[in-house]
Amino acid sequence: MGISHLKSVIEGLLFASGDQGVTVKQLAHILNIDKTTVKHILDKLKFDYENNDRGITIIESHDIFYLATKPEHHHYIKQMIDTPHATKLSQAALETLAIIAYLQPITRTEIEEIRGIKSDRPVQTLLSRSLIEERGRKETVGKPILFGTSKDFLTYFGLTSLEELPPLSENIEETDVREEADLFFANFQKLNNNN
Amino acid sequence: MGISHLKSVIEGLLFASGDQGVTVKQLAHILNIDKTTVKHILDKLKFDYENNDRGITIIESHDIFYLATKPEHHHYIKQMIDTPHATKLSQAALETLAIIAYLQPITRTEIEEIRGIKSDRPVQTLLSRSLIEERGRKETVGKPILFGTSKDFLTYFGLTSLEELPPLSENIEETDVREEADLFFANFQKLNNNN
Amino acid sequence: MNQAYRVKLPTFEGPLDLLLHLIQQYEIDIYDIPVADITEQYMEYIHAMQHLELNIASEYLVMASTLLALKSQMLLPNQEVEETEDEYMDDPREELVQRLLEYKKYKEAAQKLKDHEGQTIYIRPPTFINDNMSKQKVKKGELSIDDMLHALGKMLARKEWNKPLDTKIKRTEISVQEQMRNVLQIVKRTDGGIRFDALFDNPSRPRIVATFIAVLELMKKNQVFCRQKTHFSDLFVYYVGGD
Repeated sequence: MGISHLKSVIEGLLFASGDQGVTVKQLAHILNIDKTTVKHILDKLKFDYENNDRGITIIESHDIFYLATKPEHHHYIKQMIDTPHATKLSQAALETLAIIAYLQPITRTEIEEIRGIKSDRPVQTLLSRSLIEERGRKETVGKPILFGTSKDFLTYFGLTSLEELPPLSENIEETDVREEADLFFANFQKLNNNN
Repeated sequence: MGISHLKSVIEGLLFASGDQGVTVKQLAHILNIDKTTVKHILDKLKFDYENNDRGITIIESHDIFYLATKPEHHHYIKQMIDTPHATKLSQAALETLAIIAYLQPITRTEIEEIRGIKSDRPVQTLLSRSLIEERGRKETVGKPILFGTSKDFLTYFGLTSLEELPPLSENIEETDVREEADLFFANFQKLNNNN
Repeated sequence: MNQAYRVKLPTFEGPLDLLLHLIQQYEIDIYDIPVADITEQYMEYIHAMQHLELNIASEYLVMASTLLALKSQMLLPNQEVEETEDEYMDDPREELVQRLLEYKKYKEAAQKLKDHEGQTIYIRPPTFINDNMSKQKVKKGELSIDDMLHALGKMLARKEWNKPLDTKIKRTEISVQEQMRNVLQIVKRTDGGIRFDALFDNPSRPRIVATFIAVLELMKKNQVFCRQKTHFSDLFVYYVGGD
């Protein structure tokens, strides 16, 4: 595989790695080439991205490489995020919100356990959109922050109280499991029938 | 702002919009330029991405543009991202999807006329896998739901736009059956001639 | 949910598919179908299915009667008339041929799509700029709870991150995928369905959620379905069976 092909695959891998990023070791492994070549190609890519007709760049943190937008374009990107089309919550944010709504108060780590994926971004989004808020700290190691839904959450979903939610939510300790399961399903059915 | 600067900002915006994508209208609004210029720059970007040292490309689904990896790199990216054995589509689902892809927007009854068999289940499967989505209602008796393909349809099959769908097989002369089919074919032919 | 009971004829996607199969098998010219022969073959197939006590989709029976009607039409005396171009237009088979050709076109297109399956293109989630992002208040009723539940369901279909060598992410102990397999296994084992709440044997929070989402997802995938005899009575989960 020639250098330009390698470069294209590495750009694709960097792109697809998203927020998780990718290490030199991983790239070397996937492409079956040595780390020095990977580093060399990353340098080439970085150089390409410096050109002022390019809008992306490579950032490196703790040996993990990510693609990112250029800081000088943040003004435009912020504008895009603020336009109506983009205000729709992402799939990740919706998932996270559903989990928080059902299981509040809940820590980020607990959310991540359920989603099976890092969730700091969606939590951040939900916080910034005032859909969730901090609810004190959990009395465990590290005293992690607990999150719950906010008043705006109710407004957003056109609810008058949390009780109107398909509740796996607040009374989980007291509710017996069976009852809860029935409730879940009753709600799910209701939703289904609405379709 | 010169063309190369515009190009860089548009690349950054496409990148930042992620799986939400961005429309020509939005880009024109954010950059305060006319839509024709935006389209022109998108074409330039697409052209750049065709170079074989590039690993990203632009895909378009229903007038929304997204940055994406190239289909030919799927093998490498799969090694990095674990796609938990996404069950392959059944024959019924594939047939239904093909009909929707070529004749969209189309109602379930119209699909069933072509397949000669009830198709509620494959339609349901395709909806739940987000390969198709509702595209309004048909203005006939009962106002049936119209279905069309989604962006996930394109990404699932490694297509960058609906125009990349393979042309339907010949013996088209007889197709007085559906106007749409003819229309589609005319488009494919046009495309083919352009290549 | 009654489609769960409708048994599909093996390997055929409906009467048109079966007819195309017969046409191919006997190397028949699609524009000149020997109606009597093909009707006989078709009926044989239907009878075999009936013999096996398989529930035949009504569309197959409708086609059977269409074929029988065609057959008798073809036997009418005006068949003696020499076949001319004009005659072709009045061919009683014309409509069926058109339907077969139309269906065939999309069946072939489906095959082409199938060849593309797995050539996945990846798109990344949107980027957010954390620094001084303005708090964007949301508008009433922009989204429904339905959307939220839908997102939960979709969560499973999503590609999961293959834990890289140096990741700091702790993997979930109860994955929904795993729970889906568990639920499916339990439901498969019980012929008469299983009480919905019996699936929630382990009352831990993450497991309840995982199980709930698992059932939801299995329903969406048409692998299980749920029945409730009357309102507020116990719910039962049933296995749908092969796709």
